[in-house]
Amino acid sequence: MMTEIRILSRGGQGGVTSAKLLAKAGHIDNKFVQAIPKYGAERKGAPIYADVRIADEHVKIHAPVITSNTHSWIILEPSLVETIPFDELKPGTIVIINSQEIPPVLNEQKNLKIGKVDGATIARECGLIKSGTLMLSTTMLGAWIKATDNLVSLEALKKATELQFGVGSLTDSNIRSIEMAYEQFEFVN
Amino acid sequence: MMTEIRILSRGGQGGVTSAKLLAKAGHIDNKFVQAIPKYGAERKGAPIYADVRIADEHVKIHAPVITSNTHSWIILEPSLVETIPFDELKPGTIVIINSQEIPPVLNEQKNLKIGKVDGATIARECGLIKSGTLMLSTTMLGAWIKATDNLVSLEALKKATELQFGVGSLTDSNIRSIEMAYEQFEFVN
Amino acid sequence: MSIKIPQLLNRPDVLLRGNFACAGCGLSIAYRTTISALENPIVVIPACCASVIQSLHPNVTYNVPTLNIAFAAHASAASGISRGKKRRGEKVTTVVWTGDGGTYDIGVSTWSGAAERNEDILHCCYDNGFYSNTGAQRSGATPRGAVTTTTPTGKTEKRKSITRIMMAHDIPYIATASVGYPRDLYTKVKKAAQIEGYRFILIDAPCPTGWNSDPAITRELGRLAVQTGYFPLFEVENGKLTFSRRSERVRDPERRKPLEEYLSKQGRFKQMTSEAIKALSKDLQREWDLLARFE
Amino acid sequence: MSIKIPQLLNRPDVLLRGNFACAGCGLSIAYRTTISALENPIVVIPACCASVIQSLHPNVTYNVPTLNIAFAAHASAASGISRGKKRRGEKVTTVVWTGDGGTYDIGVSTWSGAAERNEDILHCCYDNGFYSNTGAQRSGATPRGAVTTTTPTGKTEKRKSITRIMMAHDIPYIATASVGYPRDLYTKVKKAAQIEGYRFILIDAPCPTGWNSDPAITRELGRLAVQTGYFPLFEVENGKLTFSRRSERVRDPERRKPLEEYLSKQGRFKQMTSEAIKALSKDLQREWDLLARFE
Amino acid sequence: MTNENEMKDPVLPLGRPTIGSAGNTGTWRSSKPVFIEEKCIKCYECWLNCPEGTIRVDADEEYPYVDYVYCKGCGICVHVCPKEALEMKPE
Amino acid sequence: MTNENEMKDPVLPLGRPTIGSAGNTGTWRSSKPVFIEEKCIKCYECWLNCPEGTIRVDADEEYPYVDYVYCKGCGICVHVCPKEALEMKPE
Amino acid sequence: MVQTSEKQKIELLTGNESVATAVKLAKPQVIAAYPITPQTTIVETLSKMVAEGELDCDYVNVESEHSAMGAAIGASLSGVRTFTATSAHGLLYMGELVWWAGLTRIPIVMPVVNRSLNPWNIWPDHQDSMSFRDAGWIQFYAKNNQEVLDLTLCAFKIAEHHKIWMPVMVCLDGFILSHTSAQVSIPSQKDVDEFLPPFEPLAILDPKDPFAHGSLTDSQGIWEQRMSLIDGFENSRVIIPKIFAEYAEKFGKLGKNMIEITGDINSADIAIMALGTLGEEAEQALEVLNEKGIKAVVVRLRVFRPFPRKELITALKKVSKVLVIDRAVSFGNAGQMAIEVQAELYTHKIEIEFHQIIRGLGGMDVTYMEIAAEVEKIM
Amino acid sequence: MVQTSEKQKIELLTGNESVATAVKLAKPQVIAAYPITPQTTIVETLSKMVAEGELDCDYVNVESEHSAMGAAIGASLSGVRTFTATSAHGLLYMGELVWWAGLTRIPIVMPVVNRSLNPWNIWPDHQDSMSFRDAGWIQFYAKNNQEVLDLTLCAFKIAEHHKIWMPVMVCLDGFILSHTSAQVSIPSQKDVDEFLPPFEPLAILDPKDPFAHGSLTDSQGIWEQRMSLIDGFENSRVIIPKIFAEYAEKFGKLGKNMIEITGDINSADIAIMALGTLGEEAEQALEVLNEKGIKAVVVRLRVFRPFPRKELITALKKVSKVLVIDRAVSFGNAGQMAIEVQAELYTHKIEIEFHQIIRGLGGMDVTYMEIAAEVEKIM
Ligand SMILES: Cc1ncc(C[n+]2csc(CCOP(=O)(O)OP(=O)(O)O)c2C)c(N)n1
Ligand SMILES: Cc1ncc(C[n+]2csc(CCOP(=O)(O)OP(=O)(O)O)c2C)c(N)n1
Ligand code: SF4
Ligand code: SF4
Ligand code: SF4
Ligand code: SF4
Ligand code: SF4
Ligand code: SF4
Ligand SMILES: [Mg+2]
Ligand SMILES: [Mg+2]
Repeated sequence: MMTEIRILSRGGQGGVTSAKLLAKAGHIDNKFVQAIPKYGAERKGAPIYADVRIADEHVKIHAPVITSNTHSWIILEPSLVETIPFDELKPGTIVIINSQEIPPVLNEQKNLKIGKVDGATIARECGLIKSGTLMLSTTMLGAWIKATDNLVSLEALKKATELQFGVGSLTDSNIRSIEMAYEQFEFVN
Repeated sequence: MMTEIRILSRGGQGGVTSAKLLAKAGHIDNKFVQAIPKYGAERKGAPIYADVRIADEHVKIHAPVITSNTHSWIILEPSLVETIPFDELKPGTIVIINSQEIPPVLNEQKNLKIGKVDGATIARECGLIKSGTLMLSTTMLGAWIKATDNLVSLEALKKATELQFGVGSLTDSNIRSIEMAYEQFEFVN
Repeated sequence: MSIKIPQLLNRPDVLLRGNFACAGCGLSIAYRTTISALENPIVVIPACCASVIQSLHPNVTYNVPTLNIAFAAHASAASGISRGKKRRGEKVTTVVWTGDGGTYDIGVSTWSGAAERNEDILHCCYDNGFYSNTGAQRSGATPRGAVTTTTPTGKTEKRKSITRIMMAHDIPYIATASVGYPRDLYTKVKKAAQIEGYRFILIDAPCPTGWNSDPAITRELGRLAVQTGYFPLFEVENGKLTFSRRSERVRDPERRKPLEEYLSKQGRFKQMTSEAIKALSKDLQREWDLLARFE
Repeated sequence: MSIKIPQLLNRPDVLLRGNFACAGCGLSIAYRTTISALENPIVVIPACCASVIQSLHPNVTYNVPTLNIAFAAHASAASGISRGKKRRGEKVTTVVWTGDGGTYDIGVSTWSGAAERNEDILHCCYDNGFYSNTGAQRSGATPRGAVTTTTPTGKTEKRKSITRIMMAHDIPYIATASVGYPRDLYTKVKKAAQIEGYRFILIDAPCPTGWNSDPAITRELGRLAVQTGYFPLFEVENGKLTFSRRSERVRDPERRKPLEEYLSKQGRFKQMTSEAIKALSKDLQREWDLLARFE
Repeated sequence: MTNENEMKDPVLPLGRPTIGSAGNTGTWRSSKPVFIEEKCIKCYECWLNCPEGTIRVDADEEYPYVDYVYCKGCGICVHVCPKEALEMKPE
Repeated sequence: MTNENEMKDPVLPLGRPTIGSAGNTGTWRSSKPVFIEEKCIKCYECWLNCPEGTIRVDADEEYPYVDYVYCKGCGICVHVCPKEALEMKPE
Repeated sequence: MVQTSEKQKIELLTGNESVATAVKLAKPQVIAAYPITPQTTIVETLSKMVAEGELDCDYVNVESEHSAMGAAIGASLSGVRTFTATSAHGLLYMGELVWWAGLTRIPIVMPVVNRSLNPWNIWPDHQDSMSFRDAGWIQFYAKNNQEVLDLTLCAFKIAEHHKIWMPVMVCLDGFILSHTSAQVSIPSQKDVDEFLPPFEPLAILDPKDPFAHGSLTDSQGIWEQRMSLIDGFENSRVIIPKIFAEYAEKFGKLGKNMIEITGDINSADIAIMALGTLGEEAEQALEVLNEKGIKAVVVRLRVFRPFPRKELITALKKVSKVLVIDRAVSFGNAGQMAIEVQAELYTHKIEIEFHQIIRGLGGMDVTYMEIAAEVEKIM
Repeated sequence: MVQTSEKQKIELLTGNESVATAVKLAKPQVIAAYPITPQTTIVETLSKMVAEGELDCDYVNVESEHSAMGAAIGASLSGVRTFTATSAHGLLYMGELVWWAGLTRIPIVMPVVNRSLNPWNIWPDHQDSMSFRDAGWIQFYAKNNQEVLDLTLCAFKIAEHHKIWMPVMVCLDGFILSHTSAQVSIPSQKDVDEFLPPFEPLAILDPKDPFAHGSLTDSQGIWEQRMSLIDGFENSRVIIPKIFAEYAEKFGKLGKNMIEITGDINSADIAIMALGTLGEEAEQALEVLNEKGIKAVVVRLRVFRPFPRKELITALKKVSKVLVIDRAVSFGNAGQMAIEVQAELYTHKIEIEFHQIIRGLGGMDVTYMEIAAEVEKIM
């Protein structure tokens, strides 16, 4: 079994870290994992994506995930929802968005499982701001775990977060945001 | 028919020019020619050699002359006679030396045709001195033409000399030295 | 000669909008100001952020002829262009546009050779004090004490004095300028354009991404660098140095803003101890003193 | 500190006799004098006559550990050696031994980088003002007006001021010396050896073959260069320049021997018109004036 | 294929100047500069200092405006305006 | 050959210091420096300036002499001797 | 499920972190490197390790790659273990010294994080390292991050083996490996210390025993050195598998051979050949092909220099078709691997159906599905 | 007897003088070069021509080869005919830009005076140019001074052909050709002007019509350019022989094909393959072999890039044995030409007895007698 996840964000928001954290959580859960940031030449602020693979066996694939195979999408930056190739997604694909409202284009996708969480507010509440930019790397993963019915464990994600940020208040804030997002996430269809 | 000639000298004495001049003379005589300076990393003053091929057809060989094939040797610097691999020379090979006396090692070579000319004195008389060094490039060729019974013509050599040094006193001096050497050369055996 | 904005408003943009630069990028300001000042520029760009912000083939955001070239080949490629265009009888300004890495480090031989031959080239170096394109590694331009990804505990050597090194090449024109003062930059470029031979302009160009500074204060950082004496502005014409007005004004260290005001606004200086700041101050003052010898 | 010959007589030769150098080679004198002054030298040699005079593998005439390396890699290779030997706890003097081509031209980046890092290296450049090894082509060190095989009608650009360029790198020690005065050279090398960091010594080294001069007057040419003001001798310690006695003496142009006396003894200057000589004189005086600013 | 005319032409590495080569970089923004005409004195300082060229001025003597399609929202224009005629607003 | 001991060792590019690596360079000479003991004051200026190291001195306080096997006959020693204790003679 | 052993810990590492981890375990004393995407994080990670005292080593912040390799050569000859790393134009810019190190036998270990050449492009293909296949360097191509670590550690031991004494290039696909995190099992320092003893120089610049290295050499001398280099490669054909095997035994990870065969070659109809990650991607393609009833195997050259002739022929003899996928081109001829495999097949008169394609230039994605489709096409 | 014609004059020229003479006739407007033995006399001769006004051209006295090629690229894109020349380490030092010129299609003509690589050695072998056989350059190897001149002149026309538009390397053996004088027939300026019209740029840096050359390019863009380069080489396979033929018709010297066959291939038992002067030396060996009753031919690749596949196969089909003599090695595998010839034979399933040897490295002399002896050995 292999789960392929794509994370959409802007350079600087934490999408790449998010992918790493999710992979690390999978690793802690004794899964085989890959975190693949797709590097472009873009600079801070440009849209980027990162892929995660979580599998029961060693992953031999190195190409980026094939959109028609994806299991779920995590959207840190709501405007990027426009860039999803909805036609290619298989029915039941999960799409999680950081937003208070579901954007119209998502509402149209009847075959997909759409969910939302107000990650921005959560991150802000938890103080996850660096030079004016919200750090969303952990928050949205909390939502994803809820959405996927603990495809990796919350415990593992918290552990991964601690490994990433070290013991201290930063980790605490992140963990709080994970928990809040886990609580607040909801599917809308 | 191909004639292979090797010229021994010290860097700075004119051995390389000598080879070029001889080839040029052959060229003027409508022969096919090659002049091959063997470049080492040595500096001014070190022993060097240069080869000439004169042939009736286009020369396809690019390797240096093979000593066992040589037709004649021209020795600008008498002490270099020691470096000749006499064992390898075929009988009748001509060896011409710039010297008043035939050095003992040459005298022993009964199978070779040995000749001498006092090129140094001739060059000096003709004023062929540059920064204290005698320029022997033309002189010894005069002797060689005599020794080989005009294997290339004296005329051609003079023409080549003129092409090399331009019209003027330098050419005149060189031509004089050619003529003198042609006159004075003698086989000793 | 002073910049009149209305004259410029209707010039076509040299750097088109919708490019890859980070928000608040100092290099972009430097490029726009410099290249707009030139008639018929042909720009040579080695590897650096400037080779990235032009965006992806087959579209580019530079609106002037541009030759992208290997990192260490800027001034030589420009030599070829400058010679070729003269041969063709076309009047152009051949510009080398490099980062500090290309000028202070890997490309020293190429420009030093071109300077010795006094090629007809305007060499502009936008200086952000490290390799921003590859993720903030140290360069020869990195000041003592600054943190980069290859000097994680702060650089232990002083910043190379590229302007004095240039001066020792006896080229006809050298200037420093800053995105803090685009008018001054523009004026200096205009002046340089009138001169023949190898000319050099060093442009302080804050990099909010790598310096970890607020993009909105790019101009302010440029100004603070001058006002604190961190980055002196001057011109050297045929060997004679003249401090520009804004630097002349802070020649007396007493009249400078405190260096900390500049440093504290940038992540790369965050970890500096007061001792480290003192060492940096000393480097800076020494540079002022050495420059003053050329007045 | 002055050279005492008897002390040296019984030192092993550093350059063994029976080598490939031309008779009367200035480089050989420079090398012998310099390397004899050092304890445990390890010498890095890029492409140049010095890489040829050592003769043919498997025999060499350098009697000290020598690394031959690519033309533009001298100071970097030396950086590696110097670091490695420190790691191993071995005390050596890592020497870069280059011609002017390696220092003024192709290798500027490599030494400029090493100087910026202040690597513990003694960089010696024997300067014959062109590429003697490949048959007398122009280099950055070729003086204006000199004929080389790539400037058949005389070089049109001035000689690069490598010492001022070095000075702008703010390294701890710089000196010029000449095979005309081996004792002075020796003394400077000894002093340099005591200092840590990047040190540079430029050595005027006549090349009878390429200059088309009498091999016997190699020392005399070295002296004339100093006495005519063509090649000023000085030291720069931590930025402060001191003219050496013999040059201090001819600081006043009036007290110099006529430049022609030096030029006329060399084929490479034979074709110079009096105008060309004047232009060269002007270059030289300008260099004196600029150097004097660092006193 | 021995007919030279039928042969393919070389594809050279030539990029042509194009606005928006990097896409609509306005989407990179999280807040945007908003212009307050009343306060503006047409000094064009904002124009001069905008890294992007997204402060537009149609002609001399006219008010500047922002090209929101590409403005990255750096805030420099706001910062440099002497009259507070620009202010940042969240998207 | 799978036995490592039987494998050939690398031939490294190492040259060993050897007098006369370029051959007997004395043969390059067309004239030679000759020493006149009476005039010599043992200042060793000749030794200091000889490019070749062919002015030899066996010990302090002894007279210098020429190693003719390698002396290239440049004439520098003659030129630098303050006492004309050396002179060039044709070979 | 992820296997763990007592001795080794498994961590999530990018390919570049795998390199840095291996280097730290190998304890070089001098590192000289210059940043270039996508090698950069190797440089940065090592800088940090050195700055934080985790790695007791001089890090030389050179001003270019030419100088990086220059410093590496100097350091190695000063008698210490030496490391550098580069990519694409960095490799080209140090090219002169890459040859210098190769032809004069300097045992440096250098990962090349594969990236396409100009015009500027930062994404992976093999044009960079392939263009140095002549230069006297041993070349490894890693298929995943584990192999990156394993091969880097082995590289030191192989480079420094006294019967080899050559530089080694460890090639890893840029981004695909360098920036992708995956699980890597990391041996303990103690075990590595056993596996890789301290640097023992064959020649060292030493004032007490002077020599000149690389001095002017006549034709005969060059001939001898070149023939010795050929011998050295012959030696390496024997020693490399031995060291791989020793490593495999100790750490249970790396395959023992210079080539890796995945699938049952005895029953296979076709062999797929590809380097680096394309090799592992091809392994995945086998599953697709299997479903379609196509019996394929992957024959991956883990070692490209020395070109593993014997192993290759032993394998290819058993199939009737081969598809070679090159990620680089020898312009004016064909893919480099395809050319060399054909030449080898010719030497051994092995007649099989030969197919070659070029894929993935400039970072074009190559998926296992595409590989499977290519195979299908020719079945 | 030496043939002369009215239009051409025959002079005694060294290989380097042949280059310079051809360049003078081709009238480039910018030359940028850096001296290195044995290329030096090209540089010197051209400097002199420029200084004396014989050649109306800018000579850029760059400070290194990296800059020589940098300046050449800039000059070419400024819209003028451009020339440089180098050798050995000079070629390596400019390597990054050699690739730049190759992959971005800059029509520069560059003789490489073949010389061995390090440790220092100034004598000829083909290691230098061979190591750039991948780099997107057309490569010629000249057998004698006449061919040096002929190929150099053709190189300009070929490089600048709008369906090719690529740089061309003309390789000539150091010293053996570069410093050896032999007769060369020189076409008149008028004829050359007809043969080679003025430079007509396909793309020119022009403020009136701006573009960015070589900007950052995504995978797709790189893929297209690489495929186009492959097409360009395909085009050149057709165009090169046409231009050779045109030249031959005009000047009656150069052979018309990318390969030259000497001897009667229809009756031959063995083909000898060698590049450059070794090829002509092998021609001489034919006489020796003939005396011994051995029917041999020389199959010489005058053009190595594009690799002349069709011509090669047409020729080798007719013999039962081939001996390939390489003057360079792809260390860790074999001689480069041998590898490529084998690959080609494999592609076309041509079974002949294949022999390969490496000779002449570091300037080792190779005589026709030695070549003949090698052939005898395998007959
Ligand atoms: C030969 C070579 N080495 C390294 C690189 C990688 N590289 C690209 S840009 C760059 C740094 C440029 O620094 P700088 O010139 O200061 O410009 P900035 O990135 O700061 O804009 C580096 C190291 C390269 N492209 N080529
Ligand atoms: C990359 C490279 N380019 C060119 C050369 C050829 N070359 C060898 S030595 C030399 C000139 C050296 O000049 P300099 O440093 O002044 O030393 P000198 O020959 O005068 O002793 C040149 C051009 C080379 N070996 N390597
Ligand atoms: S990294 Fe710095 S210099 Fe580069 S584009 Fe971003 S802000 Fe500008
Ligand atoms: S050419 Fe000049 S520097 Fe070189 S060895 Fe001869 S005299 Fe010395
Ligand atoms: S800077 Fe402010 S006042 Fe000046 S033009 Fe812009 S908006 Fe108006
Ligand atoms: S916010 Fe920045 S990009 Fe936008 S208009 Fe203002 S200065 Fe320009
Ligand atoms: S220089 Fe003259 S006096 Fe002095 S030691 Fe030599 S020979 Fe004697
Ligand atoms: S002639 Fe020259 S080489 Fe001979 S001893 Fe005197 S100085 Fe030395
Ligand atoms: Mg920078
Ligand atoms: Mg020199």
